Amino acid sequence: MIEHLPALMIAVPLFGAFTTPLLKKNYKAAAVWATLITAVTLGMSLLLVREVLIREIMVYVFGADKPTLVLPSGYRVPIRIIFEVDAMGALMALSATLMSFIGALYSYSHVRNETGLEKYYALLLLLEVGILGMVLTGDLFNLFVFLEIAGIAGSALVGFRNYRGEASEAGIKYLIVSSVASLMVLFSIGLLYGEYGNLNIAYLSTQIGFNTVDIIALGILFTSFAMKCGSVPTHHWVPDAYTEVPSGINPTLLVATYASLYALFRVSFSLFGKVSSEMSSVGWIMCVLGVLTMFIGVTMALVQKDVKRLMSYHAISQTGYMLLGVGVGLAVLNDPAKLAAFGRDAMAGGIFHIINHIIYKSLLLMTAGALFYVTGTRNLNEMGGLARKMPYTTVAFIVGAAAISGIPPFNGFASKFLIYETAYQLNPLLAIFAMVTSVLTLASFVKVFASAFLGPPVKEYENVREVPRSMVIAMIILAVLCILFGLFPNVVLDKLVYPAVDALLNLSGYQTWGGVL
Amino acid sequence: MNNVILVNLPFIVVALLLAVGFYTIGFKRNLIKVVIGIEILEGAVNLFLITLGYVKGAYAPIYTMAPKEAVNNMVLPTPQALTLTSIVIGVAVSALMLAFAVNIYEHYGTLDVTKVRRLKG
Amino acid sequence: MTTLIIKTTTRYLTALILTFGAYIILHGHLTPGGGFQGGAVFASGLALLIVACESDVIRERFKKVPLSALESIGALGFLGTAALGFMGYTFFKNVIANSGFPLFGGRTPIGINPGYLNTGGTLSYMNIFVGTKVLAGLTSIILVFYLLLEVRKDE
Amino acid sequence: MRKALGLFAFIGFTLFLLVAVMSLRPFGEPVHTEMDSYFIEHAQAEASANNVVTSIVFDYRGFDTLGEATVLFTAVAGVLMTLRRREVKA
Repeated sequence: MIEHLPALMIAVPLFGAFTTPLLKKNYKAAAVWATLITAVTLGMSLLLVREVLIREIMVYVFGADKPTLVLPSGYRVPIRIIFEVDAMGALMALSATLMSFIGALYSYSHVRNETGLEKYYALLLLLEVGILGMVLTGDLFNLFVFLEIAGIAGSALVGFRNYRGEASEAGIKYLIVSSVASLMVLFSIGLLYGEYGNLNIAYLSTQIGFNTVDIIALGILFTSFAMKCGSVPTHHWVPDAYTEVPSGINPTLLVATYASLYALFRVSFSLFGKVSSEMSSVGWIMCVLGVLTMFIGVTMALVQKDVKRLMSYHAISQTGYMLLGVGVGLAVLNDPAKLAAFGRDAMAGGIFHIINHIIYKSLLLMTAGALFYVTGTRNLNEMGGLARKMPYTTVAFIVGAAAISGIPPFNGFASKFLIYETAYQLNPLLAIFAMVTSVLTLASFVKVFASAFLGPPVKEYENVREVPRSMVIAMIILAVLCILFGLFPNVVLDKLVYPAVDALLNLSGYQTWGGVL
Repeated sequence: MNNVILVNLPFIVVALLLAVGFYTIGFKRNLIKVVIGIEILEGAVNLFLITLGYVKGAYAPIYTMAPKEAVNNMVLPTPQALTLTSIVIGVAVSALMLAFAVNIYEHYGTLDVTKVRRLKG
Repeated sequence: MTTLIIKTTTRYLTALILTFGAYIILHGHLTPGGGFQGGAVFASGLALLIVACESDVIRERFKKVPLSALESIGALGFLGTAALGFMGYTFFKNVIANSGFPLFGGRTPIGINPGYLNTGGTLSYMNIFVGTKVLAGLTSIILVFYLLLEVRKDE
Repeated sequence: MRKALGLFAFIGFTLFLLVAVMSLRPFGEPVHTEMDSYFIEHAQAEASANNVVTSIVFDYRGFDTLGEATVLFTAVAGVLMTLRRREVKA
């Protein structure tokens, strides 16, 4: 049964999503059912990670006689949809399932007073399905379909609070951005199909010769995925969407954003990996985009009054670190000496930062949701003195803020340090910008802490109490993960991150479907 | 040159349609018109996929009651299947966008994107 | 919108449109069409029915139709048919095709043929499930927009 | 100023798109058809369908169709959720 795992990763949450709307009468049952399904999926993704670490690449061919029958007998080209799971995809799948579980747990209390909850949980599961499909697939058109699922489910959830006009506004903004981006992805898939007559990423990567059509397709793919992961020229949808979405969805929506980043990496390293010498300029573009993203994000964050909006701008700025880290790796891809010296470590920093950022930013956004839950406002100027009233939330916030600012014993430090060190070796200027951003981040979070948790207690909030148990548990799990990842970064790096980096760099393994040929 | 344009006319129409779609999204202020712009993009991409599958002088890829010449002379079927998928996705996206537009009109009383901007900064 | 012309046309056309939709769904593996297209035709017939009646009548009539459940059932059936492949093969393996199974399991002759309905294997089952799902989904979208319009008119 | 800049970018993008489609292979003469000819040759034997497109939609690329059905399901859930009766939190 273990060889069917990649297909079950999609089928099980999909089954959950299709059955959840039937529980219309009883929202509690829907919540419990969704939590159960996400927990089962989390267990399966742990199994998947273990399996992938042993086999390096897991291949699943849909509709063939055997799961590993990539090519039909006597044929040179793959014809069916193939799931190709390597360590990078498994890592993203693990974060997606973990964050969906945390989000479902947190939502149980957070949105219990709202209506339409059976749809909410169904859409949460569908968002998870979309991300899982994007990170596991080895087929370009399949990637497009799951990109659309994630985009539609995400934007519907952004507009969940339909009694607020801002929510619908943020929702349609996100939907317009994601549908334009995915239509352009489809256009470039069409270009590649017209040129090479196939849709399989691994097969296409052996054929690509970097003529005009390929360059144009690469440009459109790069722009579209950068647009969807909130990189700088088109980052305007990020703060709106993250602010308006219910906090229980924030973790999953973050992973959805980074699934686009994953697709960007997959396009750069696998689809166009054969032409690595031309890709170094793309790597430089990625580095510069990363620096711009982190700097503009953090400067916009400094002036915000709304606590969730402030954190959303920090999410933009942290995306810059990931682009920088992986961009450094891409820039030296065709130079084995430099790649071994610092390129591989830079990529490890960038990818490790994805996980770390997903964990601590979810934690922070969830504490912001907790503040909203008890006070009913997100304006920092109206809060104050909540530290005494909400001890668990305060501790969770401190852990998250320390992690995002890169203070040593927490997980943000481990990945940021790797990025500084390696970016310095490519160009010192890049590292300096990254460090300045980090200092500004710290300043901004000190401000939040002072105005929300410290200071004189505000009269209206005299009777507030700690948030309900399920929200506390969800936050504590993430806080513990923050500390564990910070204390033992080497374990995570060796077990999860370096295999993922090697999987991205191992093009020949990807092209032969893990050697099943 | 003239010949190249005439032969590739479907592809050029696709490019122009894409341009029209982007113009509508970028320069129109009414939200419904923006939705129409996305629909135009959708149509352009679907048209592109279908034109990729065309083979000169070939028949539809269906064996039921087909003429004798159709055997081994059929247009490429994959783009048609992809287009089918993409059409349904387009319907889904536009339905959701119109639902959001209804909600926005309820709250703000207008569909002008320059006036519907509470979320700023 | 409920003029005499629309009402009379609807009375004669709806049955034809619904039959045509069912035909397209059932013959998806033989002629142009399939579950999605047939479901859309079927839903357009129902849409004609919706716009031709007063909203109170529509509300009363569709209260008993479990559209949401129908959609879930269609989707689950599709998923279940695909999961049949887990029995020894892979997800989405067409296990019924050419197997001699009494319903849709007949053997398709190779080459040009007049088309036999009892073929297609899981394809035909999937067509039916997807058709159900699409007609329920599109009808509920149309219904919710239409009822919204009527509510606005009252206020 | 801003509008002029936008117009300039728009014209540039249009030219880019024209270059993209002009550099593609000529219309109606596909070069690599290995995948599609496999479908045309084997659809009747493997998928038991006279309609090759249906055999691709539900068999060879059936998983895409599951995704497509899911997209429609998602959109219906989203529309019903967005237009549900508005109730401000109690």
